[in-house]
Amino acid sequence: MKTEESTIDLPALYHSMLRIRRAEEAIANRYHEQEMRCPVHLCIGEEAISAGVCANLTTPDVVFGNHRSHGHYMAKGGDLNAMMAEIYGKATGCCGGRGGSMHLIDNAAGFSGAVPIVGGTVPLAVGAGWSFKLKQEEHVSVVFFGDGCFEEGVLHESMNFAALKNIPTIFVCENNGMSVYTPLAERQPIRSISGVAKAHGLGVYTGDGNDVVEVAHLAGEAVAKARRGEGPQFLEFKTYRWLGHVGHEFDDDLGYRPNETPKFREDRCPLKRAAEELTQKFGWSQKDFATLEENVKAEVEASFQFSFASPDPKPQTSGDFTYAQ
Amino acid sequence: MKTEESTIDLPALYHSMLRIRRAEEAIANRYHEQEMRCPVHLCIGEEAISAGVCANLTTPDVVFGNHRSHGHYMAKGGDLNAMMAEIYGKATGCCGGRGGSMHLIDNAAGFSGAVPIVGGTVPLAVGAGWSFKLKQEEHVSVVFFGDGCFEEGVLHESMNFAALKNIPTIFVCENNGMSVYTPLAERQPIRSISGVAKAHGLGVYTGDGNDVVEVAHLAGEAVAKARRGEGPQFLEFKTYRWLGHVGHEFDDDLGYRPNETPKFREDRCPLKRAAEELTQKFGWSQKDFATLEENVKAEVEASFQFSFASPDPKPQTSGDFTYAQ
Amino acid sequence: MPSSTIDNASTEKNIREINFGEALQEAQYQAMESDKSIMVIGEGVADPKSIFRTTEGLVEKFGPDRVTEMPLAENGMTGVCIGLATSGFRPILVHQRIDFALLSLDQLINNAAKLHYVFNGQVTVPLVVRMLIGRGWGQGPQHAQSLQSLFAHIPGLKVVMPTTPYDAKGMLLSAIKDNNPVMFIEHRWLYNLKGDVPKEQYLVPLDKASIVKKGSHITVATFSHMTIEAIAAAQVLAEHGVEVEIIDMRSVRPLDMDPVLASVEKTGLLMVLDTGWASCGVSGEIMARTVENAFQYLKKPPMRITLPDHPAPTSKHLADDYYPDAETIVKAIVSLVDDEQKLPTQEMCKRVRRTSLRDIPNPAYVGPF
Amino acid sequence: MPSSTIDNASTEKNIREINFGEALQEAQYQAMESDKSIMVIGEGVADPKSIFRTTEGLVEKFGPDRVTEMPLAENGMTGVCIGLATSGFRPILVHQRIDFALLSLDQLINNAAKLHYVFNGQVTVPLVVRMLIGRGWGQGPQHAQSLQSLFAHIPGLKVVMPTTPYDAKGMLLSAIKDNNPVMFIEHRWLYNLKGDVPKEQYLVPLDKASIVKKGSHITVATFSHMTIEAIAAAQVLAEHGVEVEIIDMRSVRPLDMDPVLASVEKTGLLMVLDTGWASCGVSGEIMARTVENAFQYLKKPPMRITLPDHPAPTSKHLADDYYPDAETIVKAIVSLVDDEQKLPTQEMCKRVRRTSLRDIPNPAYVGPF
Ligand SMILES: Cc1ncc(C[n+]2csc(CCOP(=O)(O)OP(=O)(O)O)c2C)c(N)n1
Ligand SMILES: Cc1ncc(C[n+]2csc(CCOP(=O)(O)OP(=O)(O)O)c2C)c(N)n1
Ligand SMILES: [Mg+2]
Ligand SMILES: [Mg+2]
Repeated sequence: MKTEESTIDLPALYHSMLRIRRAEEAIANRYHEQEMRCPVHLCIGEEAISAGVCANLTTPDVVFGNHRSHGHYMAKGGDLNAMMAEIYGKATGCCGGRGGSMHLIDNAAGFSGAVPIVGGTVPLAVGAGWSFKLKQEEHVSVVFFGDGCFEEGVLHESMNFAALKNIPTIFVCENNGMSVYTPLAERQPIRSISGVAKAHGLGVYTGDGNDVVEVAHLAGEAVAKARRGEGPQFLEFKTYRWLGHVGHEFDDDLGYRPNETPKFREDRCPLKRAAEELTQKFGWSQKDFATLEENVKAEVEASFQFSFASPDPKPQTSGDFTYAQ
Repeated sequence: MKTEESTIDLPALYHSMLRIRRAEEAIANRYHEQEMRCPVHLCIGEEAISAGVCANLTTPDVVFGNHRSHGHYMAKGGDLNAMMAEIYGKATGCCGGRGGSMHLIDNAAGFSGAVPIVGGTVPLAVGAGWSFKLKQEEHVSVVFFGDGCFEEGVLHESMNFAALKNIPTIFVCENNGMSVYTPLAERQPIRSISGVAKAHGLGVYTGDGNDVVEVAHLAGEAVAKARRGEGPQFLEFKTYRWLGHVGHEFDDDLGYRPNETPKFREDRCPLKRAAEELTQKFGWSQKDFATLEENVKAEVEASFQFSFASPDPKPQTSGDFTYAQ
Repeated sequence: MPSSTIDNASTEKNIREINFGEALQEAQYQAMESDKSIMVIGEGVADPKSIFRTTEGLVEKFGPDRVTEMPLAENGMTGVCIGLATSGFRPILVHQRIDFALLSLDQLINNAAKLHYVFNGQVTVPLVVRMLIGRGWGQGPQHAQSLQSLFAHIPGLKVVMPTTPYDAKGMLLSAIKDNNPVMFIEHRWLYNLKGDVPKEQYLVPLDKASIVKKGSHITVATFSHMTIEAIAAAQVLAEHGVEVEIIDMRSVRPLDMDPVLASVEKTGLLMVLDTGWASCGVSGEIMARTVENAFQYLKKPPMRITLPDHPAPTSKHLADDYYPDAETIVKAIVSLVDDEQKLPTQEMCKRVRRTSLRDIPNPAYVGPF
Repeated sequence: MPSSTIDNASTEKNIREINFGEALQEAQYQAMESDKSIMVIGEGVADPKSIFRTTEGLVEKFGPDRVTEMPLAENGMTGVCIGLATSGFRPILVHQRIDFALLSLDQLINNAAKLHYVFNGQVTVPLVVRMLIGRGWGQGPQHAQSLQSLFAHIPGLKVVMPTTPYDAKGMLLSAIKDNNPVMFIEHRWLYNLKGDVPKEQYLVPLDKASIVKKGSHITVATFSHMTIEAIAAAQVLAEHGVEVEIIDMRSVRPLDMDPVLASVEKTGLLMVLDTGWASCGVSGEIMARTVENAFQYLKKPPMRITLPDHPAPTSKHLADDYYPDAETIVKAIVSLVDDEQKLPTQEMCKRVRRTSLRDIPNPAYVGPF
């Protein structure tokens, strides 16, 4: 994570993406064991957006997520053990088991929360951003959401208010062209999403969400602008969801994305692209990759072991925290 | 009301505006009697928009209003007696007294309803417009709303859907720069309202809402486009509300619109402007105006007499129509 | 897990066993065949999963104009459906979780519930809103609410919660025919429940409770999935001589109190089971109406079994006690009927106790939802 | 119109009579002086009418950053306030009518009520939502709803309805201090009610009912404006020897049942008065909890007085019978306590009958609202 306008640190970005990829692959691999008893919405294929945006944030900047937030949480520095334990419903989970995969939080890391009602966190991020402005702190708030979320009225209400008050909120639209199994064309007219945001008065950036360098670069500009007091910024990144909407499996068999073969996915793999650049421009060797893989694998595996070793929350604490003191 | 692309009929437009003006003035004059026991939001000063838009509609086209809908109702051909009786809470009112000034309807005239929740009728109009498209009828639906309504998420949801399905709905934004006593600048960033509508994929027209000829002309184009299957259109008209937000009085004393003197109003009076043109281009004499005034006055006065002579609804019918058969 | 079949068998020939979800699909399919004004609108109604297969085949048969995917815009699309409904169509709007409908309460409560009234009967709003109650497999606090009581507070709305496949089909057909906005609430755990359902169309009224089991010792008024739990509890209680009268309320608004009052007159004891929270909910409403109208017959204070007064936790460990079930009901009924403490409570509880994990509807279930 | 003053007089020196609206204004003013994190946000909070003067002077004193007009965007702005609340601020969001809050139930129910819970106590949502109940002068079906019971169904929310100026100030100060989302519901007809209010800050708890009048013959549990009507009814009944115990519930969630149960133990008779609808409402909830906990003391079935089960009509002629008042209460109490039919019901009713029109709070009132 960096403070100033970004000079891209590709190795760090790759590491960030790889952690997300391997963690989610491990979740997918173990999901069939029926021990992670909550819906999981995996972001495999979309890691560049989380990694590229969060690379421009400092710890006090806050990030809000949605139903598909493993990547957002991890890229912002959220505690992996606590996330994995949360998915396993353990007392050591980041919500003590109350939330599961769809509700993640790590206040220490500045990951201020994910909830699964689409659009639910968008105005919260604006409120948090406004708080920075009112306190005259130079932090930004960031909210990640999908192309489907762009249809919710609350997003437009939030953009209007953020623009009105010149609030340092970064709206990040992860446009994977899908809401569950419904393609964009059945939900929105042919016009640009970021065009609407621009008309609302936001600064706007669009880019290839599978290119982590591009994401990091555009996000760096947007974050710097917001920090300088130039108001809310909107980033739209085109990307592609590899797996089914929810769960651990590919769903090519459903036939709703007929063109999208394994090759289609591979061509768009943000890790593959970054790895090529690391090889070519940074001279990474096979061994460099292997070492990183080892480290990441160990970290991920440790998070599972942490979860398995963690205590279950007690049923009799189930009603705790209904009200604050 | 006309069927095809409009050749402006200024005498008819003037008549339409004058009816609204005189009816509302009469309401304002009698309001102090405390017999119209419901809030009234008068549109004095804004008549050109109702008159100009509705001049382009046929009876089967449907219009939806809001809290400030006397003008919309009258311009669409709503029964004046039934409106006045409604404001007086009489059994002969257009809602049998259930609605008052803020809930008006005249199905026979194609005025499909006004309700006071801001934004409440906007998606209804889209639904009605969609019904025309599904039934392959060449009618349009129209919804009138204010600049304040533009802030409600439901409006954006409605525009998105109307654009997606190419629905023949005309969105008419009566931009009087005020929501109650709060000016636009405290509610929306500096950017164009119609620019946002355009970005949503709607056809867009902006004009001077105090110039009935301009309104009629632009609305004529928009309605024709929608009828031809070119999808939803958005009309933004700048205008000015003469009286307080609610009630029968000027409220210059409140000081929230410091520049706005009686002269300011008169300069923007849509009737004055139309009258000048009638005199100059149509050769109307004092006597022509006087005759029209007489007719309108008689019609308005008759609506009061109708109301006074009408029976009160019975309290024991108060629960009727909670459910349909 | 209690028995997954309720017998509503009529004697007609063309009856066969299908499940609750299939019954819903069939109702919509047949209604749409008979009436061109019916439309189905929702997120996922035309996608490959077709709302857990309840809208399967509709778009293929009736085309995308009548079976329409919608943007994520619950309030706006509810308003659009109201506009369709006042313009001669009969839309069925579907929400995969009732929690999402919270975004649309403005249109439902301010408009759908009131337009017929305020416009003096000059418009009608024949709208059905299908809403699913999620449960288990870590649905968590925003995807497992059971919000029927919110809707049932509002005059102008009708609110129903069928339990059996027979009622699912018959009540959905009635809801579609009804000229009022009907909130049609489906508990996800009923979807695999099988039962006898006639092939042709038939109507089950939207304002009548159904006596599922006759009994003389205690009256149980129950809703939706809790009826299944009640039946399981009643079976084991019956083996020990306790005859429970089970009344599946079916409708939350209006409440059909007559069979409850008649039953309480006989049994003197009332227990209400609801899938939702207690506070300002329909369980208290039934108790209140019972004391208003049958006070003199009550031998003991009525009881209710509802969710505990907190949000649904996600972890299966925390959620394990969240949902009352047949065992809870057995214990509660024993506490009312067994003054002499002669019943083998432990044994009965054991008989109805789930063996599989409690966060899935049945042992065959494989996540995710 | 019943008496417009309730005596909550304490003996302290710096007490003077102000009205309900002024008490609200004073609470916000003083709280904002003591705590910089408090903000007031709403449509009209900084305009010349300042929410019927309840936010008067705030923007001049505390500036537009802390007293902020907002766009018409109820759901979004509720979310923004939640975001502020989880970031160290204590926002007070104001809706001129509770009906508008229906647009924001998603944020209130899905987020405000649940974030503290689901995030395991790691965030708090110290948010106050002030919402006004409209009544009379043709407010009509979308501007006169009394929706407290919807909110009170939801664990995680607190819901209060103060009646007196003293409680208005003390409970608003408590609500602001509270670390939970508090729905603060104000009946518009209370705004001109006068009462003794200390000048300095003080707290009235958010979970305690208040015994407004002691009595031994019947227990009346009541909310908000209905308390005023109950007091008027009780006065005339007292003159004929019927001593009504009036309990102003003050809080809808949590419900403080202890004084009700203690009173019913004494009187054996319960009547519940609510400003809203009956079905799945707080009136039934109080009845249910009373039978659950004090069944043996009840001599007769409890009664409730609520709005009729339909939307509010606009015309004063139709609305004339819509709102129950002191006369309704007198008649209902007589029906419970006067078994021997000795009370001069007609005469008592006449004494409490409004002489002015029923669609205005008092004869001095001049429309519009
Ligand atoms: C208000 C609301 N409506 C519907 C849903 C069901 N739902 C969950 S995720 C999702 C798709 C959202 O699409 P998008 O915003 O593009 O995010 P993606 O899943 O593509 O990342 C839907 C419809 C929900 N959770 N909340
Ligand atoms: C959802 C909702 N929020 C707030 C209000 C209160 N209200 C009534 S009219 C109005 C102003 C609306 O402004 P605008 O849309 O510009 O219409 P105008 O009154 O200027 O014609 C407001 C805030 C309401 N009726 N509905
Ligand atoms: Mg998407
Ligand atoms: Mg305006």
